[in-house]
Amino acid sequence: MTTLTLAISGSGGAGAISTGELVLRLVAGSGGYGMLKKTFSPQIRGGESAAIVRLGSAPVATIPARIDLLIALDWQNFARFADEVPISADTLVLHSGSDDPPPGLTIDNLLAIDAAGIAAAADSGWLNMVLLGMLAKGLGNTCAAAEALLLARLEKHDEAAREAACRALRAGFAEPLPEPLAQLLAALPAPAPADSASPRWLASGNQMAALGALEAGVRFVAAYPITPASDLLEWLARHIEHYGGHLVQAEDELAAINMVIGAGFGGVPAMTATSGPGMALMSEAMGLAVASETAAVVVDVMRGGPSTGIPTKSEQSDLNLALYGLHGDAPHIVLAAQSIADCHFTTAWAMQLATRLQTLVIVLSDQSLGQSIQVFDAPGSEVPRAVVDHAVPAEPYLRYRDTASGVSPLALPGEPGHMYTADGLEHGENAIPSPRSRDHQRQLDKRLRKLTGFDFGERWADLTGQVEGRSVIICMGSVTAVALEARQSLATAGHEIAVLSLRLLAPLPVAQLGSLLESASRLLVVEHNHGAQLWHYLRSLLPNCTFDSLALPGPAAIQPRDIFAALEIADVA
Amino acid sequence: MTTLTLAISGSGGAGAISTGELVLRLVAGSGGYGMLKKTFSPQIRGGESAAIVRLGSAPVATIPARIDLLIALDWQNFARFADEVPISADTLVLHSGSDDPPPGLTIDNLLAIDAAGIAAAADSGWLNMVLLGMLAKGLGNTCAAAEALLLARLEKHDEAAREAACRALRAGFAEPLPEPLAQLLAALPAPAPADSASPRWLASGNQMAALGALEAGVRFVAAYPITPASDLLEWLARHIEHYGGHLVQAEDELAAINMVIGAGFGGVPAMTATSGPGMALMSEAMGLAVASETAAVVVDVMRGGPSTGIPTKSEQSDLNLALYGLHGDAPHIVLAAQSIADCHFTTAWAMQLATRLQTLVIVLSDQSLGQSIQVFDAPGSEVPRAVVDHAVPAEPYLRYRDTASGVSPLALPGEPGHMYTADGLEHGENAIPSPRSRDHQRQLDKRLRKLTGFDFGERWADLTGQVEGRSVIICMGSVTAVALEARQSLATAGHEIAVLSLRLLAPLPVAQLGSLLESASRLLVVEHNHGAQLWHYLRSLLPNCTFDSLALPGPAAIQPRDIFAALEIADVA
Amino acid sequence: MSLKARDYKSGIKPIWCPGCGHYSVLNAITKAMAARELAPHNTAIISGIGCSSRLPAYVSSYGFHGVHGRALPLATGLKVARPELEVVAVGGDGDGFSIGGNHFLHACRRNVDIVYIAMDNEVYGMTKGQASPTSPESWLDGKLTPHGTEVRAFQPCAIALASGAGFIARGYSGDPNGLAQLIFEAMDFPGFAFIHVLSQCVTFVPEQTAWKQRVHAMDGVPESAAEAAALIHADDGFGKGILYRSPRPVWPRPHAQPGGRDPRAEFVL
Amino acid sequence: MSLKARDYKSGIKPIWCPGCGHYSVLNAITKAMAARELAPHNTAIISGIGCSSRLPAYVSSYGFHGVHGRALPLATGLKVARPELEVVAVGGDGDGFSIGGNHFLHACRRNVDIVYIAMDNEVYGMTKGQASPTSPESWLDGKLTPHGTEVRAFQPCAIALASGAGFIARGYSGDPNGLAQLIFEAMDFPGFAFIHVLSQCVTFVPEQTAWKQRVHAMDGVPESAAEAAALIHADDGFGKGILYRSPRPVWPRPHAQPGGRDPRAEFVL
Ligand SMILES: Cc1ncc(C[n+]2csc(CCOP(=O)(O)OP(=O)(O)O)c2C)c(N)n1
Ligand SMILES: Cc1ncc(C[n+]2csc(CCOP(=O)(O)OP(=O)(O)O)c2C)c(N)n1
Ligand code: SF4
Ligand code: SF4
Ligand SMILES: [Mg+2]
Ligand SMILES: [Mg+2]
Repeated sequence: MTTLTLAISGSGGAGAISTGELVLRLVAGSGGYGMLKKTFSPQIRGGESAAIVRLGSAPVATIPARIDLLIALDWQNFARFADEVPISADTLVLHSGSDDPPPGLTIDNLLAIDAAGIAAAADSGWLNMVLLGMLAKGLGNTCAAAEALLLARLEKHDEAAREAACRALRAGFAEPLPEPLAQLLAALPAPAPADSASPRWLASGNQMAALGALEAGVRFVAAYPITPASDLLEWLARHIEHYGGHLVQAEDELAAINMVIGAGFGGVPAMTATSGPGMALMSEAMGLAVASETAAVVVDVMRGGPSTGIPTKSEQSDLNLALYGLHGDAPHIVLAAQSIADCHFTTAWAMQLATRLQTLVIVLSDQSLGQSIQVFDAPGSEVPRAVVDHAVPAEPYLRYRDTASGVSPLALPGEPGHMYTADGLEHGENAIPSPRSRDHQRQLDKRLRKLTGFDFGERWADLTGQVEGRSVIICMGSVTAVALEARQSLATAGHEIAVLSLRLLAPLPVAQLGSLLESASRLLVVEHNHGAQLWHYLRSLLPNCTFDSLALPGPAAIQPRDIFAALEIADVA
Repeated sequence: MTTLTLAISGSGGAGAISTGELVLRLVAGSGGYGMLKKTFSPQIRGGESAAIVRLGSAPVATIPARIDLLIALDWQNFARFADEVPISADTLVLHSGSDDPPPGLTIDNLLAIDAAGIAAAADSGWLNMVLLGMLAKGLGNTCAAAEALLLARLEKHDEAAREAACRALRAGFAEPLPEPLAQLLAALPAPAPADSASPRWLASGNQMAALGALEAGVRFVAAYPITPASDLLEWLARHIEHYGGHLVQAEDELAAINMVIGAGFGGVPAMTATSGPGMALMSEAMGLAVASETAAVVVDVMRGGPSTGIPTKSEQSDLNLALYGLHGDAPHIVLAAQSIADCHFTTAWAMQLATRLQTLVIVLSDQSLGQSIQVFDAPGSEVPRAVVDHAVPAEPYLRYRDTASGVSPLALPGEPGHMYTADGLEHGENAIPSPRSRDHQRQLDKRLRKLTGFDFGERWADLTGQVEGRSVIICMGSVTAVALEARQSLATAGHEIAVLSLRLLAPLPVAQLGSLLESASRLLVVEHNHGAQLWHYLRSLLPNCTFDSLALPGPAAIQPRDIFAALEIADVA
Repeated sequence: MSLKARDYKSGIKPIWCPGCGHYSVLNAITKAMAARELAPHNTAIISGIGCSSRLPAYVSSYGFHGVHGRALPLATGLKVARPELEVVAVGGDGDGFSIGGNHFLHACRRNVDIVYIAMDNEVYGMTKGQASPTSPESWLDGKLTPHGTEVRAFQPCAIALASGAGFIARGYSGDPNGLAQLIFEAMDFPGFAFIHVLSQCVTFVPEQTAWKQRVHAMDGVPESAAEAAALIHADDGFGKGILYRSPRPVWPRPHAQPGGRDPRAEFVL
Repeated sequence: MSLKARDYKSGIKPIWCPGCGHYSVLNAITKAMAARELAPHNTAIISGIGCSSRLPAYVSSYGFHGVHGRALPLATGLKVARPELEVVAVGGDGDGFSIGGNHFLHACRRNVDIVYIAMDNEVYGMTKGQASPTSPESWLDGKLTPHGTEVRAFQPCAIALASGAGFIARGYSGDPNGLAQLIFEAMDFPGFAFIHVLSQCVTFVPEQTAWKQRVHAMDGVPESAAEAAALIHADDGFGKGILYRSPRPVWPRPHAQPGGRDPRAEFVL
């Protein structure tokens, strides 16, 4: 598939991000696909930002390392993006500001466009809209389509501003396109006509997780803001009240998780979202959810660690914490979302599992899934839903009864005759605290059994390709899209591999996984962290498999070429 | 070795524990050895307690499941101890109170002694001291020796009380011993005359850890009370000021660990002690110690988990949290103390490693090590000491310089010319925050290398026995003594096995361990938890070894017979 | 058919020491529940960890014995999610003012309609006698503070007032009827209602039996925060009664009615 | 040879938005350091996480940029361990009064000799505009609170007073000289000294530029806590100056001289 990757960068207020979003919407509007990744300097405002947009005629799920077109609205501190917006000899650089490129930068294909001049001639200051106009034309859109999007975007601006922006847009559209730019843009094939049967969405993973939560039945959210989970929460804050739910901005993460457990005890599906430092603070109370057998969902949108680390960038280094970070023997469920769209299903499933199995479910997402926006085929209307149908308990009511499934009968406050006190102290079946070995053993066995004995169904992993005799890449989260892309390139070059993306990390379906992988010729675990956490985890549970490891820390994204190198395959484009 | 195990139980205020301690001191005073384990009902006072004392002529390090002699000061709620003080057909039960044994209890050898009557006749209410007098005589001690210990113990009581206690003691000593009791006590061989060259101590693991910390140079402690770590802290609270140090009772564990990091940043060796729930709360800040490269020691005296669990009982289920419970890639050091006496060395070593490698060191102890008291040969005066000798940094001073060893030059506040800001945000070598891939990679590599590249020397594990061709038990903490006892019994029965007790759990010395274990015939990992946490950990790092697992949760202690069964050896006594 | 106080006891035997003040608090709670004719199954008693925090299991109602210091967030989550329940948080001075201090501040501000009963014995009972935030500066028996805490004692009522609590009262375990009345009023109050209970620990601070001589009634309920501040400030910490009562809007406030918007719409291209 | 204020700048360029109030706080700190002739290497500035908490790196001194909400414990550990250093904790309203609220209470009580400068912009700047504990109840732009927080704003000075702080002052980023003077006095004060600084966030709460019109000087330093309580209570939250000043014994207090006891002795049989 031919795709086009453009980066739009500029200092604070220059509008790089919104220009990028408009380009993406424009292409999506005419049936195309694409993805946008935002990147910011550490400065809150007045700092630089860049939107990296990849456009294609078929679904696009990764941002490549190579930029085809860089549009520099200005060059202020551009150097800070050097890692993320690498200019190569092939990159066409569109220099549209009045300042000069920084001295250290080698630019082979520099094209100057006096966007400010064109805007000024149209009696406007919106030089980024001049560029949008030019892109719209080059990408084969009508000016009216671009204008409609722009007006929707500027809804809250005053009339004068909106008109000025539109004038700039039209002026840009009217401008003759310099040949190299025209050529580059024309190379993007026209998308197939939009298929109205499967509508497409534009959204981020955080939005999809929030929607999934809401649709699964989450009616209580308590959280403390943290990058990159805040926007997930912000979306919920605007929507949950329309479902009769509540979002509490807690004083800290300790409060947030305990509020969630309180609501869960009340029978209301409840969750929180956070990132590494916040989840670390929740560790103690997550153990309470396990021991008291209360449903609770924690979404961890992972960022660079350890400690405060690199808050705005993606990494997958909280896996250890998610799997093992509770004191005592505290089995719980850990899921990983596989794509931006899948944040929807996986979060909803998490809430369903939490209520069905009365326990803690951690959902791992990552900054790249959470904050990139992407065009994808809309999910169906079937969504896993929370289950709070508690069987009428037998008499005498034993809250922590040792059942065959391991799931004990749950009474909810408000039900007469079944009062009990939930407890994080070890207890007998009757919920009364007990320090006895036999009660401890029985409850430990039960809490483990309800997870290991449960049938999680088919969605424990997504397999693409055939395993037998082939190399299999095992991964999770945002690495999945990279692995799938690598798989396609390899297939084109005549190498068939499979990609197994794990959605259910704990309890790991060891038997299924083991038999699935048996016939593979090679197993490569690819993950976005330094410590090879997934690799170690798989080794501890599947000692009969030999896993190779490709573990690279953030913030740079893993690229298909890293996978080719790890597989020692040289002849791929 | 012939040993004698007696349990003394009674309701609150009956003096069961202090009677047990006096018996132990008495035996120790005449050159014997022994160990005492305390057990309490959940009630704070007025509840029952029991002291289980095992006496021997050579060092004693475990409490067996079989009780030779039970002295019931009264029978109130005795049933609560049923698990821990099992009465068998061989147990001689000395019924010394006025109430009757509980109906459900089968007692084959019941002996009634009217201790209250004897005390009353001596014009005293101290019926427990009557029993001490009888035990003193039966164990071959002089009455004067017992009286001296008693008086030392009652130092803070008034004259009248002390005299009344002594009268009861003397009356008991004067009482003729019933034959079965006399026989039982006489079976304990007289100890070898005390060797003055190696003095013996009586102490708990918590006391030894506290002493080790102090002797290693710990001069700052901040902590929040929690069972079973509080007494470690209480000991330090009384002693640290004499060393010019400070102990801060913090408002919570979050404050405690951050205070420790603050002191460590100031160059003062600092630590905290806690148990599972408290360490869980420290998770986020422990990551700060790792990322900012600040020395900090956290002692976790493990108790039953998950959540509040079983606070007063022993378990080894915080291993996962200690190894993996930090967000991001956060390599750090995890040590485990091997015995009550070894709490001294291991805690001191932890502080030395923390300062030398500028990182977090977690020391795992457990309630059984921490709160049992034992007679052991006094440690030598050589103790690992904290190292805060920071080489004069090169110019320009780079706090986080990427050195060959991975250890960066550390300047301390107060030193002119080397000011820097320590940071948990990712940073360049110059300590300035940086979100760049290359800085992240470099600091991640460095923080890992300083651990994996360090020569930890010989103390990484204690090996008893020969590995070649034999079964090897791999364990840590209080399980070590059980494994060693099992090894002796097996040797007596003609089976030779080896015991490897791991002191350095992370970074695990994989190469040494692998080559050490290579020639073994069988590897059995024995641990006191439900999830086989150590077993999973070893599997993840040593995929070429085949480990068997014996994992049993608390509170009941693992017994040698559990090990025999796991090794499928039937013919051992 | 109305229930008696004793019907609100679960029958589980408390682990408390004989003479512990917490027994009286338990009695006062069940009395207040009976007086308010609460349905046991519509009531939830939520706690943290400590001797005092063992209370929920002793009441015939729903309960949650959570982790140390987090009773208020647990109760907040439950009440916001299930507003029709009567939610009462209970715990000790260590639980509420040391490890739980932040939640206390923010619960006072947030004003969710729960009752919070803090049983203050100026000590950590459960962990056997360390000083708590309310221990007198010069109390020498704290096991971690051999010279006394040398830190100013925490003033629960002053903090509650400064944080915005609308109902503040002080009770005493030696006066369970008076305490029951305060709990009754607290349950009646719309919004966060805080009751500071002097509840003696006979085991680690036996000298607290002398509290009997020190407690005294406060008369008149100040209506303005300024008056209350003056009153609380001037008091010796042993004044019983309602120290402040002034309702504010309860959180959460009523907003949008459920329904009406399809959140999927905003993603459709 | 005495240093000028600018000599106390590290030269690292702040990440702050143009016009952010935190620049003025930085200037005031370096001015106060110069006025007190502090040796840069004997000073340590300790912070949590937030825009405001980035400050330490901008000062030429030792510094620690810790985790969110824990500046005060970090500073406490350092000062107790190294009493000869001048230790200043800094941070934002979210850092200090939301996640760090408990440490604030207990630092006020504990009275370790550190200065604490809280830069209050009534918002979470760094995470892009959520409400903070000090946000006005009806501020509608908080990203998690679309109807406003509907929660009573946190009163830092009232809480500090109720918690026992001996030095309480309020400064304003629009008046860096006045603020420098307050910092000077706070450093002079023996014990915990709290400065509440109104420090505007031009990006997320641009209306705070109107603070210029609202701030006013407070005259006279109340000497009794009761007077201070009345003053703080009556004030609108915009009064600048020292609001309370009353030294108490500093923690830790001097006790046993080092040496004299061999702790090994007690274990020998
Ligand atoms: C996170 C955590 N830290 C510490 C403890 C240990 N702990 C249990 S109860 C308690 C204090 C109880 O004191 P308080 O709340 O005053 O109750 P009281 O026993 O005096 O009624 C402590 C410190 C714990 N359980 N969890
Ligand atoms: C444990 C944890 N939770 C949340 C965050 C995210 N976070 C970073 S700064 C901040 C708030 C900053 O607000 P404030 O302290 O008022 O500083 P300002 O940016 O306004 O100066 C938050 C919530 C974090 N870093 N760590
Ligand atoms: S220790 Fe104190 S608070 Fe705990 S039960 Fe006993 S008397 Fe009550
Ligand atoms: S976001 Fe606000 S607080 Fe942060 S730097 Fe910008 S103006 Fe300052
Ligand atoms: Mg208490
Ligand atoms: Mg702020």
